[in-house]
Amino acid sequence: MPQLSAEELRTRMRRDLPGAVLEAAPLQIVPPAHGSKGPFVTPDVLVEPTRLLDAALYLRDQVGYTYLSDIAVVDYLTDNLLEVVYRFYHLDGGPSLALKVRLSRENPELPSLTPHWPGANFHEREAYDLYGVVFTGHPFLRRIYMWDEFEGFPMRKDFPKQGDKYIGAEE
Amino acid sequence: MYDVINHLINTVFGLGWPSWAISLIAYLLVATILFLVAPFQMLFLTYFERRAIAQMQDRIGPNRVGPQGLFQPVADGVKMFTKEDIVPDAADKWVHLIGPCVVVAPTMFMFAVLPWGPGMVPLDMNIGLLFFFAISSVSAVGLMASGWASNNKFALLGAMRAVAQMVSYEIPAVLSLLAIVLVTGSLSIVDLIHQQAGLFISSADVPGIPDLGLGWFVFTPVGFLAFIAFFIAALAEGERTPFDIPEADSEIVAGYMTEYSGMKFGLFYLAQYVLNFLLCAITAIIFFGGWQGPGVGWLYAQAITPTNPDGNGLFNVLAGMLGVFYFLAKTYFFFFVMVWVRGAYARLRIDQLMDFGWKFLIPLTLVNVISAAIWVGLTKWGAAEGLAFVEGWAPLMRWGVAFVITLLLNIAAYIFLARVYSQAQDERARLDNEVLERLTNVA
Amino acid sequence: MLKTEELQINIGPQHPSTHGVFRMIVTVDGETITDLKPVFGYLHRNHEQIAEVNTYLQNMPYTDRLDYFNSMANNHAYALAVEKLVGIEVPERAEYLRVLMVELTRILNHAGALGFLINDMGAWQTQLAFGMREREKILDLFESASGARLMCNYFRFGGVARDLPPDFMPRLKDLLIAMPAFVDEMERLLRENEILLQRSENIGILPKEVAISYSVTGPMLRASGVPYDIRKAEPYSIYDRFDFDVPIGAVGDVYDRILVRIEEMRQSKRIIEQIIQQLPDAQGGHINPKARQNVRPPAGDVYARVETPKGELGFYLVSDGSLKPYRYKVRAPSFINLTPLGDMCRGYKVADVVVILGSIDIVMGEVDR
Amino acid sequence: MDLLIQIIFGLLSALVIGAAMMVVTVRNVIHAALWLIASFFGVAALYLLLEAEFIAVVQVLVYVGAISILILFAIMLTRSNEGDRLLTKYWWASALIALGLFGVAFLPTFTGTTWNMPQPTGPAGTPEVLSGVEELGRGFVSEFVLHFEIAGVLLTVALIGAIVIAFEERSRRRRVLTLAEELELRKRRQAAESVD
Amino acid sequence: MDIQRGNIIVMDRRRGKLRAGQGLLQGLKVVWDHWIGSFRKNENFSQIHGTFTIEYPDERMKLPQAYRNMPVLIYDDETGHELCTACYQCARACPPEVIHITQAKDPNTGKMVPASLEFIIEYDACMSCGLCAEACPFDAIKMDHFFELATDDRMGLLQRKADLNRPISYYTTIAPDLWDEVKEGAMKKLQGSIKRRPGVIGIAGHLSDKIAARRRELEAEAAAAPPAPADAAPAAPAGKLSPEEKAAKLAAMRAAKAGGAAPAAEAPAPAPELSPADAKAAKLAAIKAANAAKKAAEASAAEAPAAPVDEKAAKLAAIRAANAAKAAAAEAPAAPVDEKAAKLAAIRAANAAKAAAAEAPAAPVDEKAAKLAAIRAANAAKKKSE
Repeated sequence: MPQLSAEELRTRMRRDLPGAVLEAAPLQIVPPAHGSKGPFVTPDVLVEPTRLLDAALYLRDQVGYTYLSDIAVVDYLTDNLLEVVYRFYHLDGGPSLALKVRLSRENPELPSLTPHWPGANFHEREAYDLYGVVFTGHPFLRRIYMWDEFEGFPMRKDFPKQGDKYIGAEE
Repeated sequence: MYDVINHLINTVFGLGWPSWAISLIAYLLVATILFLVAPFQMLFLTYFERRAIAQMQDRIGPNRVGPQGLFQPVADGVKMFTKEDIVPDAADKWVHLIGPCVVVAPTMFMFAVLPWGPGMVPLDMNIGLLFFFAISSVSAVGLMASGWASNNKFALLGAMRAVAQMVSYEIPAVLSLLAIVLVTGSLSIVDLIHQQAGLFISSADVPGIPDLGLGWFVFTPVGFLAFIAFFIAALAEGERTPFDIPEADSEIVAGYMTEYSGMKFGLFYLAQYVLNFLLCAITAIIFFGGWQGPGVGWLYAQAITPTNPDGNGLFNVLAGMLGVFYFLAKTYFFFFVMVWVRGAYARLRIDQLMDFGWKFLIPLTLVNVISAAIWVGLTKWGAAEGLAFVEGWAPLMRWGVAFVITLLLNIAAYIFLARVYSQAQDERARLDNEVLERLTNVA
Repeated sequence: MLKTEELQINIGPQHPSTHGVFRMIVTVDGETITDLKPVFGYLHRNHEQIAEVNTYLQNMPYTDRLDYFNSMANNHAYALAVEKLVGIEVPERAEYLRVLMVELTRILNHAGALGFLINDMGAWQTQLAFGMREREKILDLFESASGARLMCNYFRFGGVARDLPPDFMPRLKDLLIAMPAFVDEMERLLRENEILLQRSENIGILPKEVAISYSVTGPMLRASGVPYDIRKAEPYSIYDRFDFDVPIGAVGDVYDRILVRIEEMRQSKRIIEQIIQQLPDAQGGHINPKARQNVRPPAGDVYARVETPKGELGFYLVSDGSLKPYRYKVRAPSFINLTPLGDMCRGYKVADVVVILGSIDIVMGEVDR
Repeated sequence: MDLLIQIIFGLLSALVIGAAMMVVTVRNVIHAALWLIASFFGVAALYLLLEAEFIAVVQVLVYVGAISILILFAIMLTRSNEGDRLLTKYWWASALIALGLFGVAFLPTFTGTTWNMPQPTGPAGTPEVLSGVEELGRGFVSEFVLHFEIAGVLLTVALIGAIVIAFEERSRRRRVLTLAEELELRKRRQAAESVD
Repeated sequence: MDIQRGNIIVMDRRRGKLRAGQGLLQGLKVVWDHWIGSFRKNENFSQIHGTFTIEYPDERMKLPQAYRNMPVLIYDDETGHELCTACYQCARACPPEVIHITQAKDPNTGKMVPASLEFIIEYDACMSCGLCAEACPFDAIKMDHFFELATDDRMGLLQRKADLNRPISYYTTIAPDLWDEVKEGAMKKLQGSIKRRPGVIGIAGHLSDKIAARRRELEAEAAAAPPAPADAAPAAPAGKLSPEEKAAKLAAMRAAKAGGAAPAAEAPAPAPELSPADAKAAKLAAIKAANAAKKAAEASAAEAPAAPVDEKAAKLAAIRAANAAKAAAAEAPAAPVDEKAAKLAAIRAANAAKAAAAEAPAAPVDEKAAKLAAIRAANAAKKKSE
């Protein structure tokens, strides 16, 4: 059962993929006005968005974490960025390794993993549908849950929770 | 029937009507009775099927309307009648209407040659069996018409499938009957039943054996294989599981019935269940002796006394009742088997269905026809047909040799075909080597 | 030569065998499928955003509604995630109760899934009725323990909602007497049946490498020949205490998926038997008395996953230190297992689509979320 | 009895002729085929009226059960432009020609037949012989063996011809590969390349 | 990968070499066994044969004690006091937020009292998760076993306190063990909150005998102790009356007056007698009353979580109006114009009664009365028109 910690991965990737790993800045999840609960530092490896594909393939081919389990997007509104979390597993078992990518909320764009992991297909479409992250190189990047004409990205924190053009503005 | 009515009108009432009027009345009366019997059969069969299949699934089934839910089909029928009759706008109105009628009518015709009991046959045709199957093939026209007229992809697809299936499975059905016809040398259904009197093997021709009415064809190797093949073909003709592909709800919603509602839909159901009843009945008649059974012949023998050569009334009636009982019991047993099969199996795919019919069932029945020829040759023919060597054998010996030969031949054919067929299924399966080789070489 | 045209047909959204509101745009060449695109979202209710406005405990009943066949397993995954985030200890007895419930869930799910699969092949509900019968027994047990049959809402942070009622164990033991008979019977109905073999053998093959690259999970992955079971690969709860085997398939077709599911029911029964043996010695009550239900976890993120009957169910939680999760992401097994549907169906007949879809065993509540 | 048969005969003839008229006049091809089936049925009923049961049943079995289905299948599988006006401007000319030809063909029959045929007084078993299956079978393999064989060969040839026309080599017929086959193909191609 | 405590088993796809129908026969055998077995009932969980069906309306499954369907409020049988103290814990725990509580106030001091004035649960949106019952520190909210809630009236699923109240004796019939576990603590806490409840606040509203008893008790206390506390508190907790409700009451009173009867506020109304001379006035009053009643009923259903007593008043007014109209119609030998007016009034009264019956989820008795009134009014109108 391989036990590779995020720290070890970071050092290995620094060695093998120079320039791909970024230093993770602490995140301020809620605005300080609401009573800050302290900054949040991620232990996972933060990757330069343009080098994501290299990092993922490195993880798959060099480290052996072949199984892409999950892609999650988190909207950090106060830090004005979107974080995409890629979670990989080794088929011999053991805990996961995560790659994180931070994007600007205005123009989130990432290389798609679908050509290499077809299983990323629906994950990426979901991320596009709900958060508006554009995956370049995705074969069929269309909305997956919402209808095609839907405007806006409903899971973003600044999406109006109440009242829109479908329900009506009063509520 | 003619005699009874003639007696009633001309003797009792003394009206002196001409004979054609009387026969017209007789025919109309019989026809009316049959037309009434058919829907009642259908009603009972639906109830029977629902109850039986529910019990196979550890349920109870309909038990609310009437005693034990007996009137459930009546309630369903009332519902059918009162439902709105919807004709799609794009449908061909007239053909849409004619379709179900053409499907139902042949099933009613088929009752004409069905013997219910000893002497109780509406029309004893000397080609009754052929008539039965000729008429049954007519309903394919109705299916086609209704599928086409509905103007719906699913309906047309379902109709095409239904017709293809019916036409394909008519061949094994008729071929398996052909074996029996070879043995009996007659196409008359009544004659067929009479030949199944006696004990165990009718053609054994062993003197001194009492008439137990058990000379059913199913007890011969030829008859058994024919029975298996025929029953499978009957399942396909009656669109029963595992061959209910024309109405496969998981693929093509309801097949040719998709665009029908109300009583037209009910007519399809009527036709289907009546056809199932008839198929079960014909199975019982051809392979299981129809109304033949222990006691019927004996009762008849009791009826005939020196003073009364035509037979005693009471014993005649008793024999008739016993015969009808045997017939219906056998028929319902086969319907139960149909339900049983429905309870146990999944459905085949359409190409697998065709494969099975053409590649397994038809060769099997062809072999069976050869077996039947051997059987007839050994047990019936003699020097006149070029089989002089059997002349010297005792009847029992001839019968025994025929039994063994046909049995071995049929078993060998069955195992051989089963192996070939399952190998073909396996080969076709995972990787298509031919295609792969071609494509590899192309590259 | 005979030529056929390519034709596009819609299967669904309202169709008897799409397991809910699900649409497949199928391109066929004659009867052979050249392309299939799944379309869904008809049941989308933005579950993840609902979760963001609820407190952590309030989300527990909502996880029931993801995969309504296996609410216990969903609860387990969510409880594990929150406990990991907050750092709550779970007493031993509670762990046993949890595993017991989840393994019962696995049996009931597979019983139902096999029944529905055979139904899609056109059987008239007999297998389904048998499966449902066993399922109802297990649901009776769930009802007596948790109060509800489907939406159990039984797990709490640090344990389970209440201890087993006194009549639970005798009934469970009765059930374990019936279970082998039921599984054997199911196998007799399914395993040698020629019709079923024709319909399932070599249909919808998903080769091993493809299965991995498609991130397929659960029985589907194992049927493709990958012995990856989270209970073994990354043992959570107390799964490292039980002996059980991991069944894998040789080919990866529908038939293998059936066989793997049948065998998993047997293995689950083995685990339950071990639980019954070990339960009386287990320490602690049904819940950690120190655990607060109205949790306020520290800022951070966590990913916890369990092996539900359908595959890997993961919860990715981000906390901002308040009472409500900042981000709540569900990694739903049905959703991801649907990804290879189009590729799996290519080259097969239209009638096979239904069977392949049935063999994936999806629940639309989880797919659409 | 005779009167009844006369009436039935009249009705049936009307049905046959009327249906046949509808076949050639109706616009929709499917409707025409259905009318044709009705006409076949009428003919079968006429046979039945003549107490030729076997022929009647065979008429139903072959024409109604098989040939008409064949026609319907053929129509549905070949989408033609339905509903075109089929009558030309000079339909009366073609009608005249057809009538003339029919007359020429019919004339010898008309003149050569004695219409006042006496009632058949032969042995009562005659129709039995005609429709008895056993006799029919014996006839096929003894007296009419040549006809029977020729018809059989002809049909077999037609069957083989149909298969030849419709046959396509299996490896060419399959255009869509399954996932497993694609994978296998990729492997084989790679193997072939590495050999080269 | 290597696996601890267990093996990897490759599923055996091997089957009989020859496929010749053995599997099919096996399947038939299984089904046959079930068919044979189905002639007896299945008794317990260890059997897989036998009929399992429970013929529902005739026989019912025994529900386990822990079964939870919809939340209900429980009250003490002896004193009639509700256990609920309006602490809002359940409302906070409720995931779909369907619990709405108004806390009672002491009418004299205006202070909050540990009792609920109104308690509403929207059954139509409730998801039966049972978190409210778990959250309740006073064991006042419990999960009911009654599950036949199907209705075509969705608004009827908005359950008020009067609909939610169940006695403890009822709860002990469905879940005796669960109650035994919490009984002591719950009763102790109840005694504590009873002490802080003035007057009849906190007693379940429909228990008029308990209220009366409590009131007598209080009167006795008041008689014993000179400074009388809030014994004059009305039976209904004093909510603020909306103008419509006031109008309804007024109209009802007017109608009653026109009828020449002076019914007591709480007692069931005696049949109003009407002299022909007063017919017109009665009609007018009836119309007005009907209108007002209608409005009041609408208002109460739509906006305010009104006290049940006010609804009753509205209904009462409607009934009275209907009676008046009937009387007028029956006795006044009036001109056609009057007839029309009478009919109109009758119809309106009927409508109002209907509206009241339909929109206000009321105790069955009240509904019946309203319906009766409506029917009577309709009959009267019919007679008149004939």
